[in-house]
Amino acid sequence: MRLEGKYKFDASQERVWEVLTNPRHLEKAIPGCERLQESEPNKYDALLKVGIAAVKGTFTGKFEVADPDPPQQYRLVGEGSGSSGFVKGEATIHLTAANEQTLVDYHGEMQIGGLIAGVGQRMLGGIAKMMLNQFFKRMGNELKSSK
Amino acid sequence: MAGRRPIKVKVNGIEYEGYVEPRKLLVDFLREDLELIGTHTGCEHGVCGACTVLFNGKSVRSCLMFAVQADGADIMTIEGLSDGKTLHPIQEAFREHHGLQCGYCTPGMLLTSYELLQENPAPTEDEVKTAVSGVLCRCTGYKQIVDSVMAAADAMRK
Amino acid sequence: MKPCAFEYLAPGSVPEVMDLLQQYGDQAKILAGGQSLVPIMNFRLARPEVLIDINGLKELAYIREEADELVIGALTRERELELAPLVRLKCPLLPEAISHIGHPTIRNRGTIGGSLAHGDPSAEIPIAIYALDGTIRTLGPDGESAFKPEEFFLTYLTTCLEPSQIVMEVTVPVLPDGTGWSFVELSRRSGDFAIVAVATVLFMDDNGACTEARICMGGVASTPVRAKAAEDILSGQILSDALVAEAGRLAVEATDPESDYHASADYRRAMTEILVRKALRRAWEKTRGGK
Amino acid sequence: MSDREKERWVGKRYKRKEDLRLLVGRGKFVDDIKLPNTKHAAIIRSPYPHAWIKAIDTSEAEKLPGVRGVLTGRDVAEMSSPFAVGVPIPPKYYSCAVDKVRFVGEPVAVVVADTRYIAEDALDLIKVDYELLPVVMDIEEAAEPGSPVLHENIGSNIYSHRVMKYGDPDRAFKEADLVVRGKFHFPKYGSTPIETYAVIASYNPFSEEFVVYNNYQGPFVNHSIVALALGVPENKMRWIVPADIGGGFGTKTGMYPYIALISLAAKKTGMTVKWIEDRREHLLASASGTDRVTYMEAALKKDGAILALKDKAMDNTGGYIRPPEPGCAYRSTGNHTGAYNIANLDREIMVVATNKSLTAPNRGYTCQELYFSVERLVDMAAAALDMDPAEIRFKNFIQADQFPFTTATGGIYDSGNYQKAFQMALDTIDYKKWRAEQLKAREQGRYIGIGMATIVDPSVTNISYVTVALPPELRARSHPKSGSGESVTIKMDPLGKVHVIACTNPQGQGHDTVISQIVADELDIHPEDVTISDIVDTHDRIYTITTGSYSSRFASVGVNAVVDATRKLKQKILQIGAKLLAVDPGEVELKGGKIRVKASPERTIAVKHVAGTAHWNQSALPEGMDAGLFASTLLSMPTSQPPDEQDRVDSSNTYGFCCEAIVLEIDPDTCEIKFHKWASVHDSGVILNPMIVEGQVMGSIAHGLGGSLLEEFAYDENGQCLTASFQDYLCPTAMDVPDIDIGHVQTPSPYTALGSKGAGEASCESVPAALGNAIADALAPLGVTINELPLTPNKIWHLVQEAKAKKEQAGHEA
Repeated sequence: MRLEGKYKFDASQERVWEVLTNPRHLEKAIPGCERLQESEPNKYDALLKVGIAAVKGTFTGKFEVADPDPPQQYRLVGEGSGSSGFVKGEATIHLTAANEQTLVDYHGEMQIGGLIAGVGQRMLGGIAKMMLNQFFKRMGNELKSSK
Repeated sequence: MAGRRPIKVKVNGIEYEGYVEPRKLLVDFLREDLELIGTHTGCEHGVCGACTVLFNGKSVRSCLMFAVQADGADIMTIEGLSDGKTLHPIQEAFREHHGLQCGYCTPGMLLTSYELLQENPAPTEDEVKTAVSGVLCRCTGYKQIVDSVMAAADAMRK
Repeated sequence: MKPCAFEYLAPGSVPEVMDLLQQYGDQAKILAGGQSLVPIMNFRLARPEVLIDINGLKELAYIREEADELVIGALTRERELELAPLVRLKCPLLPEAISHIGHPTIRNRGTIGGSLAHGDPSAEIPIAIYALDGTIRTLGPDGESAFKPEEFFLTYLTTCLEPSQIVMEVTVPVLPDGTGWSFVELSRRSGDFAIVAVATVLFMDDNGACTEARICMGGVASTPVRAKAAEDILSGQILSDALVAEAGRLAVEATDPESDYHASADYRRAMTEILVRKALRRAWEKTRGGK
Repeated sequence: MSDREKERWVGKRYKRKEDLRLLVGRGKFVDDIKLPNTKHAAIIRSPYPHAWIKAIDTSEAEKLPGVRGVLTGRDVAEMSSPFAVGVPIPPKYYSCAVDKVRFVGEPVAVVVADTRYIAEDALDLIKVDYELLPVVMDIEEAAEPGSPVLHENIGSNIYSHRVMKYGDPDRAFKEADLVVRGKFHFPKYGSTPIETYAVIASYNPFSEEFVVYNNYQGPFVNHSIVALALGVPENKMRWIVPADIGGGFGTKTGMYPYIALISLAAKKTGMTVKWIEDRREHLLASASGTDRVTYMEAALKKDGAILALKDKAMDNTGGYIRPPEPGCAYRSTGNHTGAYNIANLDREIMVVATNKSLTAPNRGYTCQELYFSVERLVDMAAAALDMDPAEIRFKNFIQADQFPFTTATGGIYDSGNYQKAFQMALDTIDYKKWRAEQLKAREQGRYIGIGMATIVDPSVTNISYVTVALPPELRARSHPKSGSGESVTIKMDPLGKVHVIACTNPQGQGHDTVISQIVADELDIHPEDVTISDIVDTHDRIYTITTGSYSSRFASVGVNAVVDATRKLKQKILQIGAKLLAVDPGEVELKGGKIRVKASPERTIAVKHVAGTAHWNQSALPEGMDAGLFASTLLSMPTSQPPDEQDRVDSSNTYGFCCEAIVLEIDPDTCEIKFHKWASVHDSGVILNPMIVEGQVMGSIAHGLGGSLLEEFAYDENGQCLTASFQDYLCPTAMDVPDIDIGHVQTPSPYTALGSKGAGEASCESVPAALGNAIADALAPLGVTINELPLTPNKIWHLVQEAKAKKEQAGHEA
């Protein structure tokens, strides 16, 4: 599944970079994230409880902020698995300043597998997109509240 | 772990009492606890219709109900369609028109047809197709099933 | 494919339901018709710890006419709504929409409240209720609330219902005589989830002009959506083929479809235009006395 | 003899015996069997398409109350050996992944518990640590060097590769006026019977014997293969298949790995273990037909005569290959040139591995793949020559006076009248009228299409064809294989009633009924006086390696066996009767329940008296005759011979004919399909029970239609199966199958006792081609290429958009 999109933040590029790569903010912004622990620099173990309606799954996984080139670009590499399946993905996240704002665009690939892929293909694409939007929205809130 | 619950249910006119774990699907209860093996399991997600039974007179997927929900209910399964001596006219029509091959979907087909003919004693062919489209059959290609139900409707009106 | 263990509770009254929901929060799920919930429990995608079975609450199953509204209890079965003479007479769009849900056997169990609470963006009842501008009445610890469909459906399988709230009833305005309506659906097989479904309602004045048009589309976004721009160009107009065609085109702008295995986003967009036109023509026909 | 004719039961719409149990809920399926002390198995399956298994931790699962044991790949590797398969380098295919998984859904471990519910709870507690590997999903990519290799011991993803020439195709292509080419992609779909796989296994460690109830489609070759894999002699691997199987269609020949797996679970836990495959398991990991990429060329003369075919076919058997594969690639050998008199064929075959689920024969067993290419290409040739697609078929048909006809590849077509049958189909749809309608419709922007396919339907495979997978020199090193045997025992009780013991193992084809009709005719009794036991029990049935219900064997070899055994019994009855009447056996006949002297019909003795004598007064029997009254037969078809050195083989023993003629219309907006006319004409020889044949034909049409328009095991590029529920794997419903006019031509087969042949698979083979041709014909004005299935509205719409865009661009450029 291809992931692609843009999001605009009302903050400077440095601020956005700081928040986007900060585990404290990540923990709050990642939908369903219950726990996030740095295992080594830029690498994190995560526990996610993701629920859409009655479908709830616990995922354990790890992700990495790879090849950071502050404040312009990094790769987000992650994977997680639980009883309802697994998610694995990688995206390049690019930041550019646009006047007072910062434009974040991302593109990457995500694999969803196991039970949810086999019996839930109908809504997977939409739900993945929705969760990404949720993530960026919450990041926007983090930016505001941590000013 | 949730405990077993008592249930009382009437199936094909006979009262049964038993204890079931709440998660036990109605189809498993019928087959395992009551040994009414005429009801078949085909998909366990409500698509194939093989497990169709009549629940208080209405067709339901017995894989999408829990046995506990049947407490106090009146259920009819394939075993209850005939009087025990002669075939019900629907069964007779299915035999006459070769409305079954392997027989696995047949309980669902018969009970679905039975409900249809109760509600609509003179259906059109399209109405029959619509009604039985909720039960999958991999053997017949459906033509002879539709013929059977049409013939059964005729026979039951007479 | 057997469900995980759960605690089963079958309360005998609405207040009891409220108490249980307060007690168990989001560990609990309401079991109504179960036609969406039980399959995902069997797949073990859903693993509720507690099931609150409301099927015993007969007081939630009713269809009444009050003033200019149909008032429908949440536990009313889809099949009952489909066949009820009152509904067929006063709000024929609803039975027509319901006839596209699964198969009669599924509709024997499925409930109107369950379908709304499930919030599937391809499901027929939400699309119809939105087109009919119905109201969804809920009950929670803070009392009753009423939501319009545009407030109620948030995104995929997500409504504004809190875990402690339940849908109590739905009201839909009775359609005045001469109102045009339609429900059209495109799916892989009959009974399958809609690739695109469209419900329309056209209110007409005595001069044959359209006073208000409602076009609601399913399967093309994260919730059912209204084609506002298309509705606007029809309102206040004498309908014409050109207007209907234009409405179809505009309707696509309100969609944000995803691709899945069965249909690409492009196909869904193209079909939106075609189905909206078809649905409008059908509704328009009815305003002119067509069947 | 008019009385006699009236009394004939064969050919009548005789109502089925089976129905009296199936209609009332008294069928006997495997899941209906309750044995003492039975525990239930659930299988944990790989969510990954390709990965090393680094570790499996079952300790938490084993602690769960109610769990009786867990079997992992390590146990399986210790307790069994890989399944044998007839390819040069067999992959190490066990019933459970050992160190690596190769498709999503592959079994990784089995839990045995008191209930299925608990067993599934335990699956959640098993932790498997995987190391992911790159996947290969595309057939052609899989065959390329450098693609991820699934089986290290093979070293590439090619299981089987052969190049074969029949006649002189090179010369034919040189002499051709025209060569047409196409590339075709046939999808992966399966028949998904409504009853899934079911196994109940037990093991007695003292007698070292397995007893396994299952719904496999016969003992077939796989009984031997499972016994070999489990390291027991075949007589200690007892298989019992009850009277009823809820649909098979070939899919259930793919279940034997589970027979092995559950047997091992029983052996390890010491319990009787029941496993009922659930629908998700079935869709992920049971068996499908083969998906195939074909490059095909035809060499033609200007007049439409097809001189030669060149066929490069690449079959995908998924993560492993297992018997009867690589039959997929070789099964059609004898009928590879279809209904046409084509003397030359150039064949290249490749069977490859990808990270998809595994295959098995699927109703039609790769004839649908073959004919989709052949029949599309014939239509393309007609278009290139500006010929009518019906005309080019008539031009190339084998003529009615040429039977028995030996094909370039060694098939011996027993009988047929293809012209007559095809003409019947065209007349039924009013072909000329619809061609005229089509022209008018095109002017109005409507897409009407007329599609046809004319195919030869092989039945009763000759087991030897699989050995074509080995080149002649390798083949010569092993024992030759051949045959298609079937057995029947018939006995008469002391009161003259008849019981037939068969091992044809039906899945709804009504064998009990037809057997009773045949026996009734032969013995001049009523079918009600015949009872039948048609099950598999490897201990108490007589069978061979070929026994089972697959490749539409019953109406040919099954009937031969029934007739042969019955006639033997009749001979005995006549002999005893003659002795009791004190005449020579040649002087008596059997009629109306009596043996009578032909010359003086008043001298009779009741059959019942003869039967009584055989049982009660054995000393009165003719000298040398066995006591009692029974006869047995186990016979093969005489044409079942091993392949020759040129790889020619009569891969099946009878060959029916089938043609479809379809008129459909594609909605220009939604690209949905509506049918106007559909004629399906069949020649399956003499019809034994028209009602049953009609049911078989309708069923096979529905399967063909499903595979063409609805069904597909779809995978994403990462190897995930997207169709693991019936909400996404779409079987046709009653509303999807249109009205169809079925017609019959009956040219009796000279090789079968009653002139009958198989009837259950033909339309599976022809419908995909005919629908492809009809859709291509409908969209011909747009220049749309149809070379793949399933043709969903979404797919057709995209093809139309592409074609329109291309046209527009060409218009701009011009």
